[in-house]
Amino acid sequence: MMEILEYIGMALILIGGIFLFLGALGLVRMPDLYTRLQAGTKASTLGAMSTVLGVGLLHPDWILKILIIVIFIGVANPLSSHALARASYRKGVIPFSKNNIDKYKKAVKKQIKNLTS
Amino acid sequence: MKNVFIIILLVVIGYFLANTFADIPFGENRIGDIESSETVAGYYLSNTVEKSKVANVITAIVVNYRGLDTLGEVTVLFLASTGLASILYRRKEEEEDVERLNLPSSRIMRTGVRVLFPSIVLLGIYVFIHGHLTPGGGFQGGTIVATGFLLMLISYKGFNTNHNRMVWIESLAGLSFVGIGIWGLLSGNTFLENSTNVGVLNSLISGGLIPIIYIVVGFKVAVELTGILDILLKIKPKK
Amino acid sequence: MTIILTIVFTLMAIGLILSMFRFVKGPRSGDRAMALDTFSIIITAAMVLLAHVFERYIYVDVALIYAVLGFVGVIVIARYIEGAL
Amino acid sequence: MIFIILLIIMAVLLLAAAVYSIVHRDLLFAVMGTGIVSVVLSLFFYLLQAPDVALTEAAIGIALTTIIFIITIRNTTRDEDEIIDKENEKL
Amino acid sequence: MTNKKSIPLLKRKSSPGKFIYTFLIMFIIWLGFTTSFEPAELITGVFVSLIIALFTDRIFSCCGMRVLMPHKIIYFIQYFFVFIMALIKANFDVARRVISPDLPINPGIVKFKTKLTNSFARLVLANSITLTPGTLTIDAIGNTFYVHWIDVTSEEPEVAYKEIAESFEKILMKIYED
Amino acid sequence: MQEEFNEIFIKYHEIITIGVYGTAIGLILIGLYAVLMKKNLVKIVIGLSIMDAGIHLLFVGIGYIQNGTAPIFSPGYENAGERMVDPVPQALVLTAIIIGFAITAVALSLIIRLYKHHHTAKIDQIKSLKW
Repeated sequence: MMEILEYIGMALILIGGIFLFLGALGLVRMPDLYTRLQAGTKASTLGAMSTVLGVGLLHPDWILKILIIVIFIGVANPLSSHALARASYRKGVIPFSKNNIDKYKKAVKKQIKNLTS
Repeated sequence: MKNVFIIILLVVIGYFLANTFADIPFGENRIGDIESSETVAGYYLSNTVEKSKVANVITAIVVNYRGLDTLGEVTVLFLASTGLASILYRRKEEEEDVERLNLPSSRIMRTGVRVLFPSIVLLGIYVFIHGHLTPGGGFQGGTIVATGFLLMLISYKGFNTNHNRMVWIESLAGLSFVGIGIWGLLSGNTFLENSTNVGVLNSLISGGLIPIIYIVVGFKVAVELTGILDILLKIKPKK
Repeated sequence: MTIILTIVFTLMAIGLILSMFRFVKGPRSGDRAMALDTFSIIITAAMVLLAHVFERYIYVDVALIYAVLGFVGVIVIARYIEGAL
Repeated sequence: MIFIILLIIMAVLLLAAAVYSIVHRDLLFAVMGTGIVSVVLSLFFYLLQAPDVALTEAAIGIALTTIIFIITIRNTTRDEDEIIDKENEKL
Repeated sequence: MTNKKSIPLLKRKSSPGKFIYTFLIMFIIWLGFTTSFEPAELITGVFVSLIIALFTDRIFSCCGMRVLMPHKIIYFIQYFFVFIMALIKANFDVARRVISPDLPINPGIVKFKTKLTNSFARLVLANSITLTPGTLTIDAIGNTFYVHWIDVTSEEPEVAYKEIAESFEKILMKIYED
Repeated sequence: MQEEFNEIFIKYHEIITIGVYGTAIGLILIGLYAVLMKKNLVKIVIGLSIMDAGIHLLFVGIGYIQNGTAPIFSPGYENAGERMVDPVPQALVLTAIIIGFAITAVALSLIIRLYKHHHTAKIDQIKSLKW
């Protein structure tokens, strides 16, 4: 039983490492800020969660604290990338788009108008 | 000319630093056998467990053996916060139109911060209550609590810290810190010496006065840092 | 087992270097803040893994602090970019 | 092997981030550079078996130092040479 | 109903349900931190959680105890599985996009309207959207979500809603809006 | 894992020594360079904090012991006192980090005050400092 858990844990750690690496690679390869945010957030969140959970499976008596870490990562990381995306858009970072699909521009203009008036 | 001079200076300093540290081999055991060691570290490592029943030796050093230093450290923090307040002093009439934030944050972020804030404060309290068992202690825990308050302060316009309550907590914490220290003096020991010896190693109730001192320090640091942040966030550049 | 750990740490190290590359190059402050975020999350994972390597439970506390506080710095920077502070 | 890999990478990253934060003209980026120095330094302390110090560095370096620096550059100028450059402010 | 303004933070009402809910969650988190069941730790945990719940219950909790009803917990578990599946799918998606040499992306920002009114449910939805395939929540103004989509298939709000949010929202409606 | 670690430590001892001490000394020199050369006050404070970081690293590096573990007698490590690293430098650095933060805060508030008065944060333009 313990050995099976150990193998699963090691597999999770390996997957986590690969996804952390892929997140960083996405950070470098993607063309603009928003796509970078996407790749970075998703891959690094799952990578960190999976690594941490893998360690939790290797040491079953650590599992409670490990779960707390996983939950915190899952709540906090998307939040920071959301804040970053919103702030950058409002400061005029134009998203890269092949077909010019941008429904957000109008809403921002309207909101800024409301705030200044 | 100045450039050349400074670079020569840097090279000289670097050379002498490297020369000095080349003589200290990295990773060498300089303590030796801790029971018979002549170093301070040997004394601390061999005596902490029996004398004060504290698992974390660094906590024992910071709060117990070098307690007077910690008093100085707390004083420095206190002086920093008062100094900052007096440097950035503004008159009462200027205070009227002060708003901390120019723009509201998004509703998602406000909700997220609202959900995370109690857990961050709980984490800070955990860190300073368990200062004698795990890494961390009063200073770190207080910093974490202050970070939680920082998160609220930068995302909510309506969130205000209660100044009177903060002053009260700070004075009470400072007084009890000094009081515990003087109690050590009165009972015939040195300042802040751990005169009680209760509990079992590695349980929550152990280490005598050390956890209590760290809790007090934690409250004091949290309040001081929150005060610093509050003052700093309220200043506005002149347009 | 050791070989897997070595592979994972190598991957993490390459990840750190790639995000440092993005940090140095990133044309806008948003990219740099994102690199900082990736840094802190990779380091959280590395810390938990090192706690396993050193076999000490108490080391997990540091990773816990990083998981909780790592995003505060990024949010502060985001609020500054927005012009809200 | 793990020790060596992490140590060399961290040494390079620390020095690179420090040089970056000294050299770059935009003070916001310099402050983010100190943030990276603090994050990597914390892992360094962790590797040198000093979890207490690592925790302190993490708690202080990651948010509090960043915000006091950011408040300062908001109240002074963001450009090191104080040449107000509209394009630069926008980034 | 639609453009309901959020209530200012300090004017929220505190209630026994909210208090107990906050206390329970805080106590569970405390147990996670300590991972020990010694009496001293438990008593300290109860004490600390009580104090925190006393000060923050109106900030922390949205709807009190009714989220913790048994049938809602079953929905939570269902949501968890849906979410984990989406997360894993998202990551293989990202991996495919990152590794393939010609970067198959067609990004754009779309919008859709959500039926959720509870702000906590919206937070959960926004975070889930950020972590699922190819989408990133940029903003939520009123009840409209603005989502950056890495591979836009349609600009229509209804289609976007169906593809991005529907599977999550169905369960969240059952948990928070009944 | 421990034996392998020892082998590597002895084999690559010079690289590790240069890695730790060299990084620390490098950080100190970079910080010092900024303090001496830069005109902007904020940059000077950044240089000070980097110098701080280098000194902390140097201290903790001196205290490290090969094959050591943290000086905490947690469950399972009650009798591991023989192979614990030196706790004294760590306690010193812990104090130094907090004090460094306080110093940075006060220095930055002074800079804000100076900027309000002189409308510049460059030392060569603050004329009233000369006499």
